[in-house]
Amino acid sequence: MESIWLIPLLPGIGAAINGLVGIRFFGKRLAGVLASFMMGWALWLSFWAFVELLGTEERFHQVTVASWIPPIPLDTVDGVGSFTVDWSFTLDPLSAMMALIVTGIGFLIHIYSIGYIEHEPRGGVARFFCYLNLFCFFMLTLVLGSNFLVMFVGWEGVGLCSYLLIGYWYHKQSASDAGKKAFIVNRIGDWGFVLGVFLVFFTFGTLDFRAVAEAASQMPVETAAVGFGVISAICLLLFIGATGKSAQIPLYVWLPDAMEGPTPVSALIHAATMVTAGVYMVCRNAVLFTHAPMVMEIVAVIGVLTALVAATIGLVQTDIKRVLAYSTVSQLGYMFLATGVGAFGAAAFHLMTHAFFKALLFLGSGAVIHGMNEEQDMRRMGGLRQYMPITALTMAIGAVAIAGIPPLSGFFSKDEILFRTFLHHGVFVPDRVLWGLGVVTAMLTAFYMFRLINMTFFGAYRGPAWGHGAEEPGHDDAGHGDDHGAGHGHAWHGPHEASRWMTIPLVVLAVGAFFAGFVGVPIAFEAVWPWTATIEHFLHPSFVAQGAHAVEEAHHMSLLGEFGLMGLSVLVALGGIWFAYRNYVERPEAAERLAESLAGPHRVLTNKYYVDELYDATVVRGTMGSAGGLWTVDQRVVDGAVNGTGWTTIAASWVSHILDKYVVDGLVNLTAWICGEASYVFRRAQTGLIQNYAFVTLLGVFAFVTWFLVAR
Amino acid sequence: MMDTVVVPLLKIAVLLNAVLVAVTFLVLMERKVIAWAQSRLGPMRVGPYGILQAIADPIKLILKEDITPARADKYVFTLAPIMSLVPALVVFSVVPFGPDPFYYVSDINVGLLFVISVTSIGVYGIILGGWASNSKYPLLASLRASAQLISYEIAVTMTLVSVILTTGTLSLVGIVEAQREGGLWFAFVQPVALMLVFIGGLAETNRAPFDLPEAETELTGGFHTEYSGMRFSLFFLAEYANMIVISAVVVIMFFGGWLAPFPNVPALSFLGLVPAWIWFIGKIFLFLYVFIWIRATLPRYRYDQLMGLGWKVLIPIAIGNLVVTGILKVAL
Amino acid sequence: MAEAIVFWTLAVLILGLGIMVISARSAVHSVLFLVVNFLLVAVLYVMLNAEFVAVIQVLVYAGGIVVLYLFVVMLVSLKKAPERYADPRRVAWTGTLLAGAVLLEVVAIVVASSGGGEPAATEGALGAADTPFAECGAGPLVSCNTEQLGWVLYTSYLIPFEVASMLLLVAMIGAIVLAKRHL
Amino acid sequence: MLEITPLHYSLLSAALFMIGVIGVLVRRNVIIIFMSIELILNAVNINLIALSDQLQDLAGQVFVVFVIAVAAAEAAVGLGIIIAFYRNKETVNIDEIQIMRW
Repeated sequence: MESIWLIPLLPGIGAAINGLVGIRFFGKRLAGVLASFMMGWALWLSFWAFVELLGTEERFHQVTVASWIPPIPLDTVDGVGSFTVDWSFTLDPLSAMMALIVTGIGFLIHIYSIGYIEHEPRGGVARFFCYLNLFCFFMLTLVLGSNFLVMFVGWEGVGLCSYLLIGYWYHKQSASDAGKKAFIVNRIGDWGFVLGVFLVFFTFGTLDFRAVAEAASQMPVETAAVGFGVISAICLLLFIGATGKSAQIPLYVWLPDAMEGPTPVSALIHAATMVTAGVYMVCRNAVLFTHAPMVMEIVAVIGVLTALVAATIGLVQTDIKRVLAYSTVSQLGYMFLATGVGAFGAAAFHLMTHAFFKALLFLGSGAVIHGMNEEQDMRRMGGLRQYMPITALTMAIGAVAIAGIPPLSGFFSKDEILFRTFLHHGVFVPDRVLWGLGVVTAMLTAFYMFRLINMTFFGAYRGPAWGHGAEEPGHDDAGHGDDHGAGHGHAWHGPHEASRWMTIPLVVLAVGAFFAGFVGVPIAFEAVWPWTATIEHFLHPSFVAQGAHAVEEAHHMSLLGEFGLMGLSVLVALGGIWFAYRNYVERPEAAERLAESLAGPHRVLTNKYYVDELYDATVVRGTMGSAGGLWTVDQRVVDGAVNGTGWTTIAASWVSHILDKYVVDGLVNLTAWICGEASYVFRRAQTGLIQNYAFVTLLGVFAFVTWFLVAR
Repeated sequence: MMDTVVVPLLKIAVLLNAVLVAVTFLVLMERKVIAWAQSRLGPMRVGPYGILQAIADPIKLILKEDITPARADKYVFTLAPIMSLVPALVVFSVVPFGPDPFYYVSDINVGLLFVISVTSIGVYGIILGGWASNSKYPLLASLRASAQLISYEIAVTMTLVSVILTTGTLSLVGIVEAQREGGLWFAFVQPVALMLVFIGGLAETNRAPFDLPEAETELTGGFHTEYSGMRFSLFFLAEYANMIVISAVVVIMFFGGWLAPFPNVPALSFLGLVPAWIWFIGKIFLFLYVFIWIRATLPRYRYDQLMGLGWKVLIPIAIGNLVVTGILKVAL
Repeated sequence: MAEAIVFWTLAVLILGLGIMVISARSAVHSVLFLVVNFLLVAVLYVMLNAEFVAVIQVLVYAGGIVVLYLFVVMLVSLKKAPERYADPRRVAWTGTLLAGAVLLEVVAIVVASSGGGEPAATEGALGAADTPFAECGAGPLVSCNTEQLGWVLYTSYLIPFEVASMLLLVAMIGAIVLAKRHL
Repeated sequence: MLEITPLHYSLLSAALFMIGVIGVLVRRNVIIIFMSIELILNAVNINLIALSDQLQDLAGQVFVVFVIAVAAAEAAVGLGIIIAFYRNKETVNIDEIQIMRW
């Protein structure tokens, strides 16, 4: 546990080596293996740290590596506080779990990337792995950091890395635009986060999570009766940060565009890192948020709305990765719904299971795209299960998991969220409304996921034809370095299964997606499964202040009610699956008819509720317009003033010039003229005869001596 | 009155006569020595072994006609030999012939500097004599001679300073006393200085091999070509008196003056039975013999070689010797 | 008494030789008068207990500098009379009168200043002497004046002494550069 | 008259000084002008030595030593200039050396 600071550092070292040396000197395989090795090592360390953590009673360990900011006196609400920040890292159940997810999923993605990226040029590969490692470095810093500022380092770092990775193909206009969009949108969230951090320091005089939590636990809960206090403000600001990072309304727009990056990047962003940062941050500050129930309500509402909106958009998307992207947004909405109703454990649980199946789905989609020669449109796929069986099977497992069919992982986590939402009593929102929206979203989720599976792997092949002949003569494939480049580039031999670099991670993830849910079996199954709600118990210490020995609330209703809810959600999911099967496998034309009959809503959904256009019209245009206005002001008023000054100066200088020329120069010339004329007279004294000069000297002597004589 | 005026005057009279007589015999000695060196007999007619030649020569010179060239500067022409001889004789006023005040006219505390400065005046005789003759060869010779004298004076003075550094006094008596107390002649303490002073002395007296100003073959006799009779003999006297002066200085500075050899060694104390002044005069004549010997042996330098030797060899060595002496003086 | 005789003799000779120096037609004669003048001045120095300076006067002035003058005179005055041309704007005779006037004034000042009081300032009249004469000890090795002067020269006046040596070096180089036809 | 005081030396010095000054003003031969300057320096030296003896202060003699050193330097450089000039103009008449004027 003492070496947890190494966990983020190892990928950082890998990034440094790859970035400084690798881009110039490393081969493709070496760069990938180095990066993967670093991640594997970090995973190993995380695993052992996790095991050690389980062995301790306190379930908390903090390591301070170095002092960052020496104590600076700064004003706080209590007077002068000492602003000091250490490079310290915390291992507690939440961060341990997150570290495991990041390193574990990240390690698999690294492995996968070795296969995925091998057609890039050599330096590009090293650059890619440098970014990947850097991404993990920052994410682990974010996760393990034990105060707001260290977390902020990671927070900004993942933003930077997402920009770098989304714009990895920077020669592509859309990719670089998407990178910039992600960066800028994130910046808005970061603004809120930073303000929140400022307010945290101003309020509590410290930035350490634990200290903040303890201090906050001493303060009253700001219910509606108490009013909107400082903790609520902090939480709201922090949540703005979370919406940016975790793609919630209104800042979710960058995430679908982030699909421009390479697929492993999408997987990394969506499953293991980046987007989970917001959820993690809210969970990390659970004590703060529980003291601000009104903000919790806002979080929950935003979460469920995001889930619903994203799910509806996902219904009609045809790009395989965009469907998954909206699915991610939707699932993140679930997580925020969970945090909003106080079920932080459920949120973290869903985060974990989601990491598995979303990584699986993305990597699977990457394999499909790879096999389809960079084709991303599902309408040009179909029937691929016979060409890529492993991918089809593992993706189907992922889809079942996300749809919430027991006993796969998604069922347990999502059902826990819905169950807790059902029990939740809101401040403003009527009871059950959130739950109802969640259930609807669950059905939509099942529908669009199976729409994806069906359109991709079932039905008839709709993709482009391919020649069965040999490669074109004269084409030299040796430049690719190995013989695996068949599916790529010039000669495409039709859809095919990916290489083992890619399929093995898929299988591992599929196993994970299948079984990950068993750590959080609902208490209702106590009779048949003795280890219920393990993960909630495990994580619980992270969500309460150290000093407050709050007992875990028991969230119970009658067994019948619980099972009823479960059954309802399973039924809803099955309904969605059936609907998808009916429309896209049995009768493919039915979907089109449905779209035609609901043309208006369909168009709205296809255009993503015109949100991008709305933002463009309001925010972007507004910014451009105000910039133009300011520019006009600048040009007319400021420049006018400057030019006016300039003209005034010129005019004044002209007057001055006249004065100078005729008065001053006249005086000077007059002086010179007088000197010149006078010198005609006086130069006669300069005879060139030394003795005359000596005579004058003598004259002076005479004068002095005479004066002396007379004066005495 | 007796001590301050009469006794010094008597001493001066005796000394002047002694020097002049010595010079006449020195001329005879030179002729004889060179003759023997060249396997000749030398003067043999006047007196036994030509010993009265020393009397005959002055008589001849006094009786010869004293010619003044027509366009010559008459006063200067007459003054030049006097200015040449007087400094040479004046130097003897500070030369101590023995340890007691009886043996010297005066002992001034800047004795050595006095010797050097008075010697430096002697150059006027040569330069004015050459100029006043209103003749080409004497003028050239006089310019050469004066350049030579001034140049070598630097080296000699510089060297003597290192000896002064050793003794700590400028008094000639004091220098001899220092050698007696030290028990060692400075010839052994400052051998380099001895060589420099001796070579410089040869040049300052215009003796061979540095006798360019009188080079008969080039300048038909040098700066005194136009002189004859008594005025010529004054130049002659001056030159030989200078030789005696240089010998005396070398003896005083490096060979213990009137001291017997190794005065502190008891086994040699019987040498003290010989009077001090005899030791002194004997040493002087030894060096005069060396002067003549060198003239008989060595050929003449060329003029540029002469100046090169003076400026490029002797002066650097003298400075080096001075520096080394200073360092040793401080170090020991 | 003896001092007075010597002084007056020397004074008359020095002034007379000085006049001869500036009035002699031949430059060579001027030089001759000058050197004799310097020798007499050296005797004056001896009278004033400055033996070392007297010797230096003879050695450097009479034996060195004036020889140099003699050289130059012989080198430059062979071809034509040096003082043939006189510029009409000269003020020589006025200057002579003026010099005489100044001399008279100075004499007046000096005589007037010593008229009523003691003829000689007493010891230390101009403040404490910082480099006083030491008592000369007895014995043959003592050379008071020279030793004291050397001591003062190498302690109190060390830096001026070194500067003077630099000055001489510069002058030597300058003279060589000036006199040599082609370097 | 019979007692010699520094006054007498001062008067002698002043007289010699003025002789030198007159020489500088009257003579046209540069070399003689130089010699007149040497006379002036000697006059000063006499004064210094006399006062040194009077005040029992060696500073006067030290100054004379420096004056002699400076005079030597002056003579060397000055005569060098004269030689160089004579080589070019064939004259040492100071009235013919007057190009440094307007």
